[in-house]
Amino acid sequence: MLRHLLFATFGAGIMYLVTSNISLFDNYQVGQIASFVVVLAGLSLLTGVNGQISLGHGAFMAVGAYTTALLMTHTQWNFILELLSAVGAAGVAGLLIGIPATRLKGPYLAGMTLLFALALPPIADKWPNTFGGDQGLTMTTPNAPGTLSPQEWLAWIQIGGALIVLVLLANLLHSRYGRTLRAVRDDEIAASLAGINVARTKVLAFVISAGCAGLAGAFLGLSTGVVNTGAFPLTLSIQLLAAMVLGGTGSLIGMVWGGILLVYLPQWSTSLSGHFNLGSGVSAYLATIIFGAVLIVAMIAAPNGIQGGLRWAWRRLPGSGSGVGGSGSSAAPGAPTPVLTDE
Amino acid sequence: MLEIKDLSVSYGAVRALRSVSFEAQPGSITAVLGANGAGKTTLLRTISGLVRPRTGSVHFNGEELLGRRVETIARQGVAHVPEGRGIIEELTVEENLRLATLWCLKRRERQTAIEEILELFPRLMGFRHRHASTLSGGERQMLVLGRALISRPRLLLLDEPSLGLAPLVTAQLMGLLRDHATGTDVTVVLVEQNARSALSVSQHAVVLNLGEVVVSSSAAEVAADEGLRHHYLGF
Amino acid sequence: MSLFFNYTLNGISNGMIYSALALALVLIFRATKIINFAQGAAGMMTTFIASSLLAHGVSYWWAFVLVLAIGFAFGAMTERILIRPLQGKSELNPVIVTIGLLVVLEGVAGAIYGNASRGFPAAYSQSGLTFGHSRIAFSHFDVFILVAVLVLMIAILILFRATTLGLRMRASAFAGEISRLLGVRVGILLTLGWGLAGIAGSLTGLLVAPTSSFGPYYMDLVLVYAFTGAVIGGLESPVGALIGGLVTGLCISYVGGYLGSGLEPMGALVLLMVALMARPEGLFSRPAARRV
Amino acid sequence: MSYRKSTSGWRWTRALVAGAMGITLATTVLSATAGAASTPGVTSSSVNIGATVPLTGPAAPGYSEIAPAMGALFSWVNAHGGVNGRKINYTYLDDGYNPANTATQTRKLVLQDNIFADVGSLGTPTQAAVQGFLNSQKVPQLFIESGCNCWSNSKFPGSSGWQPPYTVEGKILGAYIKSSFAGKKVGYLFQADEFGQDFVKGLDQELPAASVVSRQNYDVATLAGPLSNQMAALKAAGAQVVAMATIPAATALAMLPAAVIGYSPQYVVSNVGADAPTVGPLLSAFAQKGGATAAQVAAVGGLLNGVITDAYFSPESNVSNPWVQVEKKLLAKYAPSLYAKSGLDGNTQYGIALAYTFVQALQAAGKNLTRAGLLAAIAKSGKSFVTPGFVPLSYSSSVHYGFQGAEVIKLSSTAPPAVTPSGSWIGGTAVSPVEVTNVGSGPVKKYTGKISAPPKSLSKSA
Repeated sequence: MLRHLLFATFGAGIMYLVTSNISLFDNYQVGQIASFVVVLAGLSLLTGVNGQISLGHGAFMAVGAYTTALLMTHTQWNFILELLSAVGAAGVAGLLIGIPATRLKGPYLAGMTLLFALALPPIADKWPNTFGGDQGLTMTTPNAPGTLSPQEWLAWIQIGGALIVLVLLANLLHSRYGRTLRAVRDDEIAASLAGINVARTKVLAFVISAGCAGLAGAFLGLSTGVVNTGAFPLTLSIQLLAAMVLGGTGSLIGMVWGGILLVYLPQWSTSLSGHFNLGSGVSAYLATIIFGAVLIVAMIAAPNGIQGGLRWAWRRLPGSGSGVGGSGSSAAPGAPTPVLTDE
Repeated sequence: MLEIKDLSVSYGAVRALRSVSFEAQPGSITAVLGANGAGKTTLLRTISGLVRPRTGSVHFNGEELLGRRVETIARQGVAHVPEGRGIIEELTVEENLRLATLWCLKRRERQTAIEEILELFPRLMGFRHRHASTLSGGERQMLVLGRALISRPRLLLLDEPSLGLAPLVTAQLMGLLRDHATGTDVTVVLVEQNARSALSVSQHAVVLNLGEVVVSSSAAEVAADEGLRHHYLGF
Repeated sequence: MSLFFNYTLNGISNGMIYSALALALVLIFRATKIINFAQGAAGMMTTFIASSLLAHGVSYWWAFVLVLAIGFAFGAMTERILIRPLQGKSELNPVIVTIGLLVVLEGVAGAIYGNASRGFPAAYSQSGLTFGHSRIAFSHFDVFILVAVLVLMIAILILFRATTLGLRMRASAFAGEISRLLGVRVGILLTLGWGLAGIAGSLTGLLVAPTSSFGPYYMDLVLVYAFTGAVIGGLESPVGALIGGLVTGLCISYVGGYLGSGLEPMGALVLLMVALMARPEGLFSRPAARRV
Repeated sequence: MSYRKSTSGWRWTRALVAGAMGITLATTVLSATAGAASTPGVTSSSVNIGATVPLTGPAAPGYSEIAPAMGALFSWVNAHGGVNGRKINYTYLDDGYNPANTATQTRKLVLQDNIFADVGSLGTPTQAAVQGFLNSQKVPQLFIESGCNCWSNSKFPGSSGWQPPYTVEGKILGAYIKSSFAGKKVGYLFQADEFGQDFVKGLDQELPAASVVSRQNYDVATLAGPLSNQMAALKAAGAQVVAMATIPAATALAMLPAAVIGYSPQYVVSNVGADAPTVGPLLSAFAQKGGATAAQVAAVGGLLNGVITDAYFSPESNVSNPWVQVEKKLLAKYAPSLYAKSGLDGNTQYGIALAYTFVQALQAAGKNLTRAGLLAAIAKSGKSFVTPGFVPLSYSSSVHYGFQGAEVIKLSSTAPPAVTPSGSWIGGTAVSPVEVTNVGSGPVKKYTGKISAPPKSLSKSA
């Protein structure tokens, strides 16, 4: 899948130019966006392509973050290995949730994963000696090469990771397995008649998706430098789902929009609310009001998310063909994604 | 009288109906025939308001139906029995019937009407408090027909009532339909793939092919035209 | 043994509250097939309105009735303004809209009512009932909770089972298109379903506030557990919501009591998984939902 | 088709990563570090400081008042010419008590806004998440609003706490229980985090193990309704004294269900959890029935009456205290909207006192302001800073805790009430002398030093 790779190389080039020309704080934020892209891409695969909803991806992120942090605390493993372990551990967690999930329809699965997101963090709090309690576990990024600043170096690791994940997932979606995933989403009975092992496909989608979340969790832990349970509240899982839909369910490139929104929307809301010259308390709440209002308006104005909206606009451009240089986008704009339905 | 003029319907790029025009008279049955995908179901769904056409008009007794809501059209005496599962499985037989009386009958008249319909279909009598999901195919079709008749419609749209029924049951149904239509001033539009039995009870027939009207004439003429039967009706 | 008794009573009174909000979720799910994540926040908002009414000297019971009416109007408006435009599109979008509404409502409550903690009165005394010489962990107010939720539940059941309005509502929820062909104004009935859910949500808000840290976020966890109860009960059945909520409340109380409060959500998760493994569509799923 | 293609994808990806690494290495030569110029955030006429606090979210009630109250004191300082000619610009950002947000907001303050120091940020998990970052950037993390034992750590020389560590509070209250309720059965109710565990550590040092009959806890993230089970268990264990390390909401959610079952032990509550203006409204509902508008004062008197807690500065109910008078004037003048909404309560008092501590640190650091100079000044003269505290601050080069002493007080309906815009709330009277101890194994002993009065500059011009 050369196209994906060319695209990724192009992306890497752009990111190189960007990261070396922006402030350290912007580097930190770009790295965060990249981390969110990783988890959102996995979620997009699970929900958009395979039709399974998850309101528990924040918990898979916690599994990944704690795995890497524990390895960093107790072992001298190679950094890459420590990150891959996050993918592995979260994948196992995905397996445990994914197996019962195969029998559940949208809202029932939503309920189960929502509880999973709520239930997991207190478990870590139960054993403060192992998981560090409130003070959490420290995570360190290997020293930056040369005189590169730690922020730039970390941003590079995160962007590199995100690009690798995007390329792998894009290849996956364009492979036979990608069609299998979609076939299961569209009609489980037809898929099983066509010889697809529906249950295994669904479990595997969960494992891959959770693995992505695990890596993202480790990445965000690296950003913070400390992992504690407070960073993985229920609201994180819910925001991830919202960002995924806002970016464009089922699209991979749309998840970049989702990541940008997760990082910047709260800040834009805050700075916008700052213009009203209200007291600090009211102003802070106004920011959350703006955040929520954007969610509502965006869903009504651009029902297929930002990527869907862009694709729609692209097709309206005079003389444009149908092929857009997106990687692995699957859901046709306008095609409803049956997820939270019982019918 | 139902007058359909120049009706065209598209689903995206697919044109389901092309400039369809015909009339259906009260007190008679008009059969709409044609192969799968000829546009028969779309025609009925357009009349009852479920599908918006691109062009054309649908007048019933001089009133334009297009542009009105589905439920408003229903309340003007248009009963549409959709193809396949027209019953509400989660409701009991009696509830299915009662639902259709709510807008047209006074509280006191409803039970009498239900009893009348149950007498018309004695098989349903014993199942009146059962969930409709427990009925057999034939019983379901009786229930659907009964539910359509209970509101005493002026225009009855039937979509494939014989689908999946044994020939004997189909014959019973058709006979019942004929008795009902000719005894009153109701206009019946009967969509059928089973052209033979449809023609046997109809006065008028419209044959559709790929969304266009091929023939619109008396049922007897259509039944007698061997070429037509051979090409479009499959018997 | 006496601890078990106390845990049970506590589980029942919490469970009834989960049942009430689960009922709200079920009413909406039946009507429009979506989960309304803003249901708890709507109850929070109306309870703040009740709090303002009380502060302005309105009597408790007037405020109670008024706020249920406001909850009805708010639910109906939500459906009309925010949910209706999204009909027929992706099923996820309206869910995200309700999440957005949840965030907006919590922000509005925070901005208007601030961060100051405030109390909310209970309808009846919160001292425990006495049997002989011992006071049990069930107060007059808990009795009121039990009665209020059961009255609401029975009223909804009577509406559904014994009135033609309920017949219309059930028909439009189960088979919208067929109902419209039978002359049923489905649109208004879906709105009505949201309105009724609004009443249940407002009632929950009023019942929870006196025994919780009343503020913009006090309904969040109640919603999660109510959702658990609704899912266990089957999402479409009011009776299922009652049983599901009650079972969830009891499970959380026992787990919290015997294993520690941090394990409460894990206990609920295990309960949910066991229930769904036995019945993937909940304990009270409609037989007809499993099509032949 | 797919298997081969995806393996080639793998190979390509590896090549890409290698390429990216190469590029990165190359750039390292280009990005030269800027030479150590002047201290960030400091000019001849200003000093920029920042903080992250919960302004929204479940942790915001009460705590959201602290930073604006600090702002009021800084406004007073700025109105009088600043410190060494420098005006203090204080930026506080909302983190919603989520450590991930704290990490972002703190980096914004440090990397983008170039703050000189992080002052008065709130919370244990939140500040633990940025302790490493701030110290690696050499940004002082001063006067963290948390009583965690973790702020005095030689690994993090730039960090320091301010309020008494929870263990110190636990020891002082534990010693009081031992002497005043000797022989009684004690039960614990604590928040299952650093706060609760540190507090219990202090209690356990003072109380004989045999007297502790039950240890109940709750998880703050899942604190939804009344803590009925915990209270039932404490009752069943026969606890006559219940020592609580609870946040205000949890105090109320514990006392309510206890009252339901007619269980009324002697409550001994940490300073945080016994703030009457915060706990009071939550408890007021207990006495109110449908339709009744029972006076909140009476209601609060009901359940909070007789509760033992501790204080490390004079509470707002003590209106004759000169500090309280000054604080009230200052808040009314420099933060009128906050004063109108919250009035002077434990949180606004806390903010003013903490800000005044920082102002003195700036003064002690002198005209040539550097970060190292500021830390050295606190280590050197922190003990002599003037504060409303009953005991002096205990800063030194190795100790980064603030107050390590308090007095035990009893909330009483006969004491003068605390009057705030939300109503009047139960006040308290001292039942022990001021006592000092430390986080370690040091004894709890009577404090014999003097208690400072507000300086003239403050009392005159405020």
